[in-house]
Amino acid sequence: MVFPGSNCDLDVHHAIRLMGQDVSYVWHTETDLSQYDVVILPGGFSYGDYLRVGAIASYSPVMSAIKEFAYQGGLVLGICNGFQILCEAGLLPGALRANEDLSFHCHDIYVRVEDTDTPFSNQLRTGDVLKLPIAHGEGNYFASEEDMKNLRVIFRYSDSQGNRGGNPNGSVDDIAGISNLSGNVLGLMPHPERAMEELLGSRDGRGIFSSIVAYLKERSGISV
Amino acid sequence: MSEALYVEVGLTEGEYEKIVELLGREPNHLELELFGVMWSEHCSYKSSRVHLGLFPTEGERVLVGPGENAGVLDIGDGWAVALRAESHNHPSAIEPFQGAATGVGGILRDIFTMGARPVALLDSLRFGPLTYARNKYLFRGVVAGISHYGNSVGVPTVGGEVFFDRSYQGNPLVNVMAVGVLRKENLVKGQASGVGNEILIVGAKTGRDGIHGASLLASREFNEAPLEMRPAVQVGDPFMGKLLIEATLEALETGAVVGVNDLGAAGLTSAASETASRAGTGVEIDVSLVPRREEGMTPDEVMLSESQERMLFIVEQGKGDKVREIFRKWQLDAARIGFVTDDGMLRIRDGKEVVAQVPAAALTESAPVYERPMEFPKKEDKEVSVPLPKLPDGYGEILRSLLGSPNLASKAWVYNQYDYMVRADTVMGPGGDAAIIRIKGTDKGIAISTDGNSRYTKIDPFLGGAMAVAEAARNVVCVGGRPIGLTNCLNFGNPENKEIMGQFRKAIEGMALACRVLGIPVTGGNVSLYNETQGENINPTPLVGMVGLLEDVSKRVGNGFTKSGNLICLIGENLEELGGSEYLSYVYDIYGNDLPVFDLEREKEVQEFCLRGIDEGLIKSAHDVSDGGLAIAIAEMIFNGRAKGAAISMT
Amino acid sequence: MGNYQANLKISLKKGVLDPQGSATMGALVSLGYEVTDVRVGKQIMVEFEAESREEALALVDEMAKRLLANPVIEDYSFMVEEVGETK
Amino acid sequence: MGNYQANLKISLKKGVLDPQGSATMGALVSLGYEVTDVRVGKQIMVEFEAESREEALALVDEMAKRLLANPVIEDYSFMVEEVGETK
Repeated sequence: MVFPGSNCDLDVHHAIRLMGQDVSYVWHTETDLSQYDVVILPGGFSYGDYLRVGAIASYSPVMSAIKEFAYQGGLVLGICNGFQILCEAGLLPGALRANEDLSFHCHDIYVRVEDTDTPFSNQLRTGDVLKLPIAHGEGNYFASEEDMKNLRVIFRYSDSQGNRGGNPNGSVDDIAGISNLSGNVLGLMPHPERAMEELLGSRDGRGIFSSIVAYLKERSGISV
Repeated sequence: MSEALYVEVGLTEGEYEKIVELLGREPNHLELELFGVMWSEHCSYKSSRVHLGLFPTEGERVLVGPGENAGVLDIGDGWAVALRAESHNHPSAIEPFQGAATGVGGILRDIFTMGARPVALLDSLRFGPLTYARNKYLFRGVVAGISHYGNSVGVPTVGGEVFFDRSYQGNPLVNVMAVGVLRKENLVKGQASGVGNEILIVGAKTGRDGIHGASLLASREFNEAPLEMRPAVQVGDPFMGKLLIEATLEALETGAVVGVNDLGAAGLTSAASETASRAGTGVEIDVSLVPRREEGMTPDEVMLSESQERMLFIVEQGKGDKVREIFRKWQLDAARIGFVTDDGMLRIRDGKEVVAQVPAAALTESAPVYERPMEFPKKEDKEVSVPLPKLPDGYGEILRSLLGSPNLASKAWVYNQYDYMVRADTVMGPGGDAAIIRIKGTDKGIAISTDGNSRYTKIDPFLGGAMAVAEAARNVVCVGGRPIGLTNCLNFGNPENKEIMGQFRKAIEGMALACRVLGIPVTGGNVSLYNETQGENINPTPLVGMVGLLEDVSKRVGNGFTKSGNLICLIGENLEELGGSEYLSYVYDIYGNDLPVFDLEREKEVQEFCLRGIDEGLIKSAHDVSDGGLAIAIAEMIFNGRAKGAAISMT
Repeated sequence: MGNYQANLKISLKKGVLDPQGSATMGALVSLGYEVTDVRVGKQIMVEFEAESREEALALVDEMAKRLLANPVIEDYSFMVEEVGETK
Repeated sequence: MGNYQANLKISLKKGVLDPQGSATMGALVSLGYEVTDVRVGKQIMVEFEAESREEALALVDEMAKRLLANPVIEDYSFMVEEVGETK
């Protein structure tokens, strides 16, 4: 998806090409997503993140098509700003607040894989530690008790050994990435598309994209 | 015309008389303001132009040299890079966040106005000592402003430097550099060619931001900025900046765009007059057609406004609608405000009435060129050399305190606030000797570094200028990049002061010599004068932004030790010399008198040796010995590398 | 048709940590002020047209619920006043 | 000693570009509301101690000038009320 102000659409497009899959840019006024298997909302500053991160983008014309797409079981992945938009649009519970130290964070972090029973993590093992970069100013995830019942924690911030710790923004329960209960909508703050090549410092992001490819292949029974 | 009027727009009596002579009549009030802003120091370079001619600007890679919005260099296989540096010192001293943010916005526009996709930003910052609350406020505000604009607009901030020195008290320096990449066939210049072609203003609406901002503000000393200029602070909108990049690059693909120019200092006035004079044509515009953000704006205000995120497009006759359609998709204004003429005039209408009419070249080319008096401190009056303090016996303690000093300590607190990875092309980010950006679809990498040691240029402007170029080149070489061109920001004090003009002249002579010996062309840059507060001038600070090329980016090397057991060797001698060192300044608060020995031919050999060693895979990592000297350089290689320590023999 | 001006106050719900509030409090205390609590929120002014005061109140409430406030973590309150006929 | 609560409104000065205001207005218009202007600013609640109401007013003004508002591009206004004796 490309919203006015999206920046990482280019990086996600490149990552999918690296996985040998077809991918196209979809402008935010599009209303028909039937031809796609996965819809990815990339990182960036949609609408300048004005008023609230993701708030204005969550009313883009394409959002009702994305809600329908997700309702039908299509895969929806929200990365960084994409995760913020999915929360504002109500596709995922909770909200992203300003980082606890109020400053923008751009550096590598570690996440521990908590749940591999999803289209986005089936090629990983519970307890795996992924080194992924983050680049955000509002990644401090909040969820009320009520919200906690409507989500599954997929990734948690950790140290390099996978123990609790390494939380860069004050996110509740060290949450880095969650999915809805049925697991077909995932939102996470770290950028897997920036960790696809050793040249850039890590390949750990491939675990998420290869899980998507494997899930689609197995679901449709044809070689993708 | 009463003296008050032309003095109020910053002109001298002599300059006013020259205007009357050029026009053959007295200028009306608007015409006077046009000259006032275009003949200001910031826009006309009137005190520096005669010296800038010393720079070597030729080279077989140079596609566009000084005089355009940015310089452009050929990097082979049909690819080219655009580069430019700009200073936003005065606005940042008034409002650090917006001053720095609009500096980033402006330098990016200079890049994509050439048809290049911006791929990297660097910021070179200088403040007074952090012991003063005001300097901490300025430092925090500037970093937040750069982070706010750069991150939101989606261009990675991959490097730069931060330096603290008492000479910048009350007068911070905010220099920003941007680099873009383009296919050679997409190059477009800032020229209003083709009589009858349409002139469009695109991007944000025009308001009263920064009226008399950059031009007059930057041409006055710091404490003279009258209060009423303060509310006119320019505010940047990075979201609109991002839309402007995408819309401009998409519009250029239509082939209907003949010329593009950024609206920076002096806004519409400079964009209209420069595009006309570069093409040798004239321009006629109607200010009533300019989309506005505020009511009741006068023609003067529209012509002088420095509202951000605006560009001037020159489009083939009849194809304006095609371009406007693209801008509408990106939710941006694009209004036809005039057309190209052949009479060389800048004619401004307000509806039907002609409110100003002056030869475009008079504004851009006929500003007076001053050979201001200069004074060079002779060697002997500096002979009274300061006796070097007794060297301490325990060095461990000294090394530990130096490693913690603001100038040498890690700058991670700064660059972790910048998104240096967006666009997934940053092969080497901040913290290395130079940043490296790869070009997808090729093996090429671009190495970029900014450098400038103002203590050296204070002690000896000539050698200091040469060393600024050499150090920037050395940093690029240390990652395996061959230096191919540079841009610069020349930050100096008040040009009406003989000693300052002497520093300016000598620094440029030194830089020019180093460029010739090292074979590196100057592709353009920026001059910032009047960096003076209450009679105190800053150290002469020539900031060099160097671009280097790696034909095969996989051959790059970092500046951290890679494996224990590797040999550590020093290329070049390490002599007993402390002049201008961080040690003297940090521990004793003195600069010292003499610079380290510097030999350009030797420098060239050291750089060639290093490049070949890296190319042949012999050198696994490399780091230049600069601020803090050998001990600091080795410590940094340990911190940045995987080894735990280093054994060094001093014999 | 009347021209109305709404002034909304949007603040974080009780129990939701307010990073900006605590950072601002820390700064005020370090400047020597005896401050016991600080909350930072948004205030938004909206000028809009409505048939009547009732409709205006309803419209502002709707704007707040749909866009201006995030119901998950924010509370909102507002005042509305007429600012003269639309010309 | 009295316990006071100040409510400050901080908004951009007239003429200073408000990108957040215009983006919010654009969104409201696209949602179908007839909005003619939107300004987004900050509101800050500060609880603090002061000897008297006069001193409280002076303290809040000082806090605003030194930290809470940026005098170059922002204007501020505030109300102060006593909220009971410090226990």
